[in-house]
Amino acid sequence: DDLRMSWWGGDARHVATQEALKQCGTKYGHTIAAEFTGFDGYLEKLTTQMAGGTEADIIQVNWPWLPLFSKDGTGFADLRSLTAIDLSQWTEEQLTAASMNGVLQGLPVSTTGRVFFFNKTAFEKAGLAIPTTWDELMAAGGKMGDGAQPFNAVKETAQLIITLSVVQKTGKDLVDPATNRVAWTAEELAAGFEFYNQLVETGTILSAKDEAAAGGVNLFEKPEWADGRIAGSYEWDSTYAKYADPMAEGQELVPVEMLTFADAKTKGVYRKPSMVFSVSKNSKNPEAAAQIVNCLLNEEEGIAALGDSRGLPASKVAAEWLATNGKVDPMVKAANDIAMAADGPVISPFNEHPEIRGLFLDTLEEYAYGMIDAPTAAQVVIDGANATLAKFD
Amino acid sequence: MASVDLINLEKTYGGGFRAVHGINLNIADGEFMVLVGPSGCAKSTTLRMVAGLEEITGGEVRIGGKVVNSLSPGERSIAMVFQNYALYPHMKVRSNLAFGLKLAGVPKPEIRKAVDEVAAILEIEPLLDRLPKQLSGGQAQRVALGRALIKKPGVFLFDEPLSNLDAKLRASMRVRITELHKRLKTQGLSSTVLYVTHDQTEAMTMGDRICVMQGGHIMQVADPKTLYNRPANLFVAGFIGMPEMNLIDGRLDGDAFVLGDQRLPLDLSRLPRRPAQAVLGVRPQNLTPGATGLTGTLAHVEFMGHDVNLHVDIGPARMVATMPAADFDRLDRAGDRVTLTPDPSALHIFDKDSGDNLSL
Amino acid sequence: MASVDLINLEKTYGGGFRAVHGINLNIADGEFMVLVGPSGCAKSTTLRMVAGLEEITGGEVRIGGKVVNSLSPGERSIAMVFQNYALYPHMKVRSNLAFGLKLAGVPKPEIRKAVDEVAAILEIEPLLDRLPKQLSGGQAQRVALGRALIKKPGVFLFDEPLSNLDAKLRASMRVRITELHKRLKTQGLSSTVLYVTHDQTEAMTMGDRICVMQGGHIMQVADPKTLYNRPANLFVAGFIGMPEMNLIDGRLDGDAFVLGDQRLPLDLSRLPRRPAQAVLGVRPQNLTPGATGLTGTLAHVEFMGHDVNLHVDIGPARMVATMPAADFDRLDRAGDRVTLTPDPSALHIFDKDSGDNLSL
Amino acid sequence: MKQRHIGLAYLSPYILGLLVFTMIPFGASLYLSFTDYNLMQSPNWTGLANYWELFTTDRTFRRSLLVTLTYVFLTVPLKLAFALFIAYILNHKLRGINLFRTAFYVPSILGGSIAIAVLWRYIFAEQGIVNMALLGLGLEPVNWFGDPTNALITITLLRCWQFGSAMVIFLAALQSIDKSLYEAAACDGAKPWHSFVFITIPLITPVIFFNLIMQMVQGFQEFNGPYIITQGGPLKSTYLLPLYIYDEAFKKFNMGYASAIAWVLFLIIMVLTLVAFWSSKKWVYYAGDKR
Amino acid sequence: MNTSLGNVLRYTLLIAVGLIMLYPLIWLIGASFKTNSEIFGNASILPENPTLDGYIKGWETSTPYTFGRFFWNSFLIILPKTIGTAISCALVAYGFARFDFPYKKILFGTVIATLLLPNVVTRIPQYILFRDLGWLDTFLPLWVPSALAGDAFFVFMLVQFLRAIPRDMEEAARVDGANSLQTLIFIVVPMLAPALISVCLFQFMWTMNDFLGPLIYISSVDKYPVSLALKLSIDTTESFEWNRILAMSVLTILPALIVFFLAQKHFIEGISTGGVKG
Ligand SMILES: Nc1ncnc2c1ncn2[C@@H]1O[C@H](COP(=O)(O)OP(=O)(O)OP(=O)(O)O)[C@@H](O)[C@H]1O
Ligand SMILES: Nc1ncnc2c1ncn2[C@@H]1O[C@H](COP(=O)(O)OP(=O)(O)OP(=O)(O)O)[C@@H](O)[C@H]1O
Ligand SMILES: [Mg+2]
Ligand SMILES: [Mg+2]
Repeated sequence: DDLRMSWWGGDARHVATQEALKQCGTKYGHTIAAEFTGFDGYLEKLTTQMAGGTEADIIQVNWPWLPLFSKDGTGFADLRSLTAIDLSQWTEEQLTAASMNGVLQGLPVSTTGRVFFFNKTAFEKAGLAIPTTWDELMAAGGKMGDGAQPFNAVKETAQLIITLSVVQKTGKDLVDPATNRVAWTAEELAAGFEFYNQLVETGTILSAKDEAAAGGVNLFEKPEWADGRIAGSYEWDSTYAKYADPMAEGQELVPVEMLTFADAKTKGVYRKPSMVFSVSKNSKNPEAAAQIVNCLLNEEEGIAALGDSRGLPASKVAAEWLATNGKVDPMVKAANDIAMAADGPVISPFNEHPEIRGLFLDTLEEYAYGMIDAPTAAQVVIDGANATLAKFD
Repeated sequence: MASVDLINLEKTYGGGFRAVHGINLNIADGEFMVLVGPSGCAKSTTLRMVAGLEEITGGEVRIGGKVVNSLSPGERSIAMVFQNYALYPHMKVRSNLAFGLKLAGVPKPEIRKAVDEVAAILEIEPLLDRLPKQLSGGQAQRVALGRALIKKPGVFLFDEPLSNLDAKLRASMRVRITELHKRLKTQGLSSTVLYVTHDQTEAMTMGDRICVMQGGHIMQVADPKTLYNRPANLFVAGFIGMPEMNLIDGRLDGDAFVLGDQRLPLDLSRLPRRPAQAVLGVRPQNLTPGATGLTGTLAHVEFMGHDVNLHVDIGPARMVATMPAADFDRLDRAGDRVTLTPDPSALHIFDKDSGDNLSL
Repeated sequence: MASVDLINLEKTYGGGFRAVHGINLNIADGEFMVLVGPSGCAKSTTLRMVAGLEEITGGEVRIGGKVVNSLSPGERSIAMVFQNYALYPHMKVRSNLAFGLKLAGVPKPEIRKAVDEVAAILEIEPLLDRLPKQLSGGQAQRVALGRALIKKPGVFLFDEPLSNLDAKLRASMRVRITELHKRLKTQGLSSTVLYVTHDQTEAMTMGDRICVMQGGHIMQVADPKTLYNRPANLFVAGFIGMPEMNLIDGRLDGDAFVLGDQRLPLDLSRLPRRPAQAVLGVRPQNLTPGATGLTGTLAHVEFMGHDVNLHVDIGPARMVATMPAADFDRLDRAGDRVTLTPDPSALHIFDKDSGDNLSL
Repeated sequence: MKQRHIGLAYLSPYILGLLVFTMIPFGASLYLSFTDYNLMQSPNWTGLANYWELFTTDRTFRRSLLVTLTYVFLTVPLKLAFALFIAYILNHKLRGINLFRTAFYVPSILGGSIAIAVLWRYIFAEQGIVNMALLGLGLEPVNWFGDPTNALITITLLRCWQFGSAMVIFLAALQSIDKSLYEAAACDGAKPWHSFVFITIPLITPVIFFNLIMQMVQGFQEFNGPYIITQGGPLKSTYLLPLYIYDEAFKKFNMGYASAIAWVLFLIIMVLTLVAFWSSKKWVYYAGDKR
Repeated sequence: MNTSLGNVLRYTLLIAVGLIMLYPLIWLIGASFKTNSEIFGNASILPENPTLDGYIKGWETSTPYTFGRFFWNSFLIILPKTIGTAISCALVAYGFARFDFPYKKILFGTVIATLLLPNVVTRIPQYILFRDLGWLDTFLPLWVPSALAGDAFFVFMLVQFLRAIPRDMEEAARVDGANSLQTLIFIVVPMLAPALISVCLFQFMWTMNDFLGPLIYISSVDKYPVSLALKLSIDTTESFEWNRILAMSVLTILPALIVFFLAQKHFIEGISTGGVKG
């Protein structure tokens, strides 16, 4: 074996990727050792390997991990210096999102965005139309019958709902790229927290405490989701199948346009590369690795074999090939279209920096449990996020 | 009143093994009864049924005339001294003594008084603050005794309480226990004792009466002297006496006992019947070297201090004769021919088949 | 040649405790030497130094004339029988016997032969395929003996090999071991024995010579008869003999021993000196009821079968007299006044301070 | 004497392992606790800075330490009591006891398997078994996972439920108690619970002590329970120190800081272990000790 | 005596508690025969439409290897690890329990101390150590430390056991001419056998369940042990097949369960020789 590639995933992705590696390997005369596991523990393994300088040549990296591994753009090989890759298949926005300190550290494999899924059947049963604005959604709160909620917002989802509301009202992402500091004022963020509270109080979503009572069950594992007693959520476009599959016979899940406020400045879509392929800076043969990456993402052998096992491809040629060859689930496509079409500010990877994300979630939890009020919560998040951002100056 | 009566007492263990075969035994109030017998003869089983530690599967146990079959040990007015003493290893001697009273809710000052009293009787005052492992065997034994005494029970049950002690200590504890029993009796405290041992010296020296058991049956109940001088059967004869009674297989021919080619003339007129196979019984102390009697080869001489034991091989049988060392000075005569003359008044004839002593 | 010589042998334990105080002892080739003494007197320590199981901290051990201080146990040509037998619990009897030979690399057929031989001698052939836990005490004892025998060692070391057996078995094993020792000797096999016990009956019956120890010192080394009849000091006198020798504190006044208000006239002419405080020693067997002597209250009578033991309180002292049961028929005379007449030829006078027997 | 070296020779595998596999990582982690190591760049010596921050400004550490201590002091006695109780019952001769022993060991075999997370949800969820039972008794249902004070209890109960190894050790100890002591107690008039309190418990104190130490050590290093059941929440009420160390090390890449926390935890366990050893002289009864 | 009433009470309690103990296993087994949508849809133990799908597909896996391969890998780790642990811990415990030597107390102190440090923070230095030894992607890091008596728990446990075994047999063996190693092999080990069985069993179960070790040190899929293979397809960000994972969980638990049942007698006796005396 002269090259190694590591990734995480489920069965379908494992099978597809091994096949793609075989195809691309044959094409370029390389053998590529596959190292793959489930998601659990992948970060630890990668971290350990990175610390020991033994990471694989080609690495599937979660987008939010980029600032961890490559604070100043030196964690991985600079992909712009590798000639085998056809960078023209990505937009400059996509490449920027995958760069650290201006150095391209990974190739976006797919672009994903959060969209609204609603259980059409449940709304029909309640005699309500599928909401298109926040007000309509809140109006449905308490009207779904037998204690059902029209919507779900737990943990990250709740945080992203708050983010969405602030973005829609301010038109700004959390982080101002110019100053590398939080772009929102405390009042703006506090309004976001209060909006979340409003959702709870209108019976649109369950309170954090009631959610936790179930024991941190994933939404798609909940019987209430399966039978329509939770009638909607705000999820990644690519996960449509995960949420649609467990639904009971006769229930229909549909992706829906972004909900907005009347005074929204933007739809505020939260769109980002879902994951990137990086090349190790310790690779003995980075050019060969680049060939393989390019093959996987931009050449027919790779594209055909990988299919949509990593979501809808970000590479233009791949997206087109899949579309023309009908390899895409129409519902996923519909969801993806919504995410792609909507407008919004560029999302900084710092949104998902573990320290900032952790702080945001912890503070939200305290707020949700009534330990602190919205202005305090907002101030805590902003101060904490700025402190973390300062480390990157 | 704390007589103990065993009435058709039976014990069948879970596996179906019948350990005690319906025995009957009456122990009078204040009597010191020794249960003796070889290992496995169900002495402990019997005792434990009296104590209430073992379920009774047939018959009755009465204590003071009252059937106690269904009472728990704590309710039977008994106290037990175990072979290994079973002192609570984590409690000081004082607490060991006090435990029963404490459970019974006796007030502290009274417990204190009782402990001091018992400690005085047994001379263990200096030991009260030690742990059991800091006691010597004899001391532990006395504490175990104290634990039984303090309850002032109607019946004392002992299960081989001396068998873990060395010979010297055993001898002195033997005396101590018998004296204690007498003292309690004179003080008017009911103190019936049921004492299990497999050591016949203990049985002989301690018991008012002795009950010899074998295989779950009672072989003989009698006072020590009767047991020693008039053993009812082969088993008792062989079991009681030290060194063991010589029991020699042979047959009766005319008025003589025949062993191989040797004849020992006997007075057989007392015998109620003549057994087909006879066993001659004679204690080592009743054999003296002499001119007539049974002749054999001296195999071995044991010097016992005051006495010597002569081990003599007569044909296939080995006989032991005990005599004062003064009478048999030389110890190195192994290989010599010796003739042993039995005391005619101390001879027993047993029926080999039934085991009965015919000469009683 | 497997004589054993202990020369100024010392043992100081890690903690600084001096267990053996420079003892000297010569054991001739083929001799049966018994080490006897109360618990804790360092018998085992001494034996284990001979075996090589305990470091020697001073002096020498010689076996067959050769200093063995620095040899490992396996190299000393010794075999040892442990108190609890220490049979290898996971090996069959056969393997237990064969283990030493196997380690020594003896070829299989030879081992087999040796095992069969030893098994025959000890009559344990039927047990060869059992595990130790399937053996009775006496059987286990014989296997342990076999394990020692099979090595044909120069020296046998025994550490209280019989103390875990019951009285009857102990008696018969005693005879068996002494006979075996004699047999080996007649077969010309060197078989020096060093035998540790705290049971004086064993010491008396088994040893060619007995070494009495106390507190890490040797008190007397002599053959059994001498030890019994002429104990060198109070300790030996009290230790040897059953029942124990009566040792009564008093003083010498003119030609009499005075105890309280009683005088016992004695022939004191032999005494080399007159001690300030004297102790009178007389064995229970040498006391008979009579008209003159020491008078006291009969506290207790022990019926021993052939004999009875009279326990008599004379002033503060208790004396025991042993006599044939025939001579003392009634057992229930506790409380009576009794006069005990000692045999004048069997009296000992000890100096209370030094403990020496002055009447030797 | 020669024996000295023989002893060390038998230890040689351990000493080799200690020098190669234990000392180096131990030393390295101690060193790192004085640095700002972030895994991706080489560490810089920062002296006591990590420790200073830990004790002065780190609120999470303080809260987490408090939670950890609560957890340990809650779980260890409960688990020991439960394990002892079951062992006591399993110590009787009953038909099929082998099956029961195996059954009771099953939770420990399952370790951190997903089945356990699922089970715990069924039991403690809003409409779980426990709440049904409470309703049945006419009591208010409890929010187990959602209420900060209750969440820790569910973790505690999980660990008590996995009592297998402690039980096995207790069982062994119980089997070795001399039965005649119980009989003596019965003759002294003791009821079964008297025997249990006055005989059983004191006699197995060495094993209680052993289990205590082992459970304490395990308690302080508890990770899986909260990880699979509550992920540290709600409101960090189950955020045990090992979780915090893990997050700092592998989520936030503050390896230097994580090492410092770990070493503080190490010292805490060490001190408690020493205290336990010291106190054991007062309450542990060792049968095997010399007089 | 009211033993029968006591027994009824005991059985009732045992069965009640036993069910709580067994519930997850029963659920696991039941769910492994369910279809995916049924697993979380209802709480019943019995599957409505039982299917072997989980087992069949799970056994095939998404790799070029079947689950059998992963069992074999686990075996390749467990075998040397267990044997090595038993041998090395026996040697070391023998050294601690039967000999005096300088620094014994300190050395024993290190045994306890290694139990106390959370291993999260030693993971990276250890990884770098094994990298420098060239042992990455081999089974060596997974068993060599254990084979050098690295598992303090076992050393501690065996020392406790040995202290409770009288030395007489060992002395008898020395008189029989055995040196200390022969004594260990022929006498101590057989007597320690029950304890050693317990050690092997614990090690077996813990190794079988260990996930993080293999995850970090093994990168080639063909070397994955079952613990790792079990989580191979769990990607919480995507959908995945629950029943396969549950089915394979059942298979993974089975060996430990069988081994425990068969060995539990020795296991318990084993500890009781040492458990009593501290
Ligand atoms: N729990 C039991 N189950 C089955 N059989 C038993 C039980 N306890 C004792 N026995 C058997 O009952 C018989 C009598 O036993 P017991 O203990 O009463 O004898 P013993 O006379 O006290 O013997 P020892 O002198 O050895 O103590 C023996 O054969 C023994 O094997
Ligand atoms: N390892 C040791 N360390 C310190 N002192 C010891 C040790 N072994 C024995 N002793 C002490 O040395 C003395 C002699 O002990 P030893 O075992 O030789 O006595 P013994 O005569 O064999 O007694 P017993 O008849 O009880 O076996 C005792 O006081 C004992 O406490
Ligand atoms: Mg008995
Ligand atoms: Mg000794």
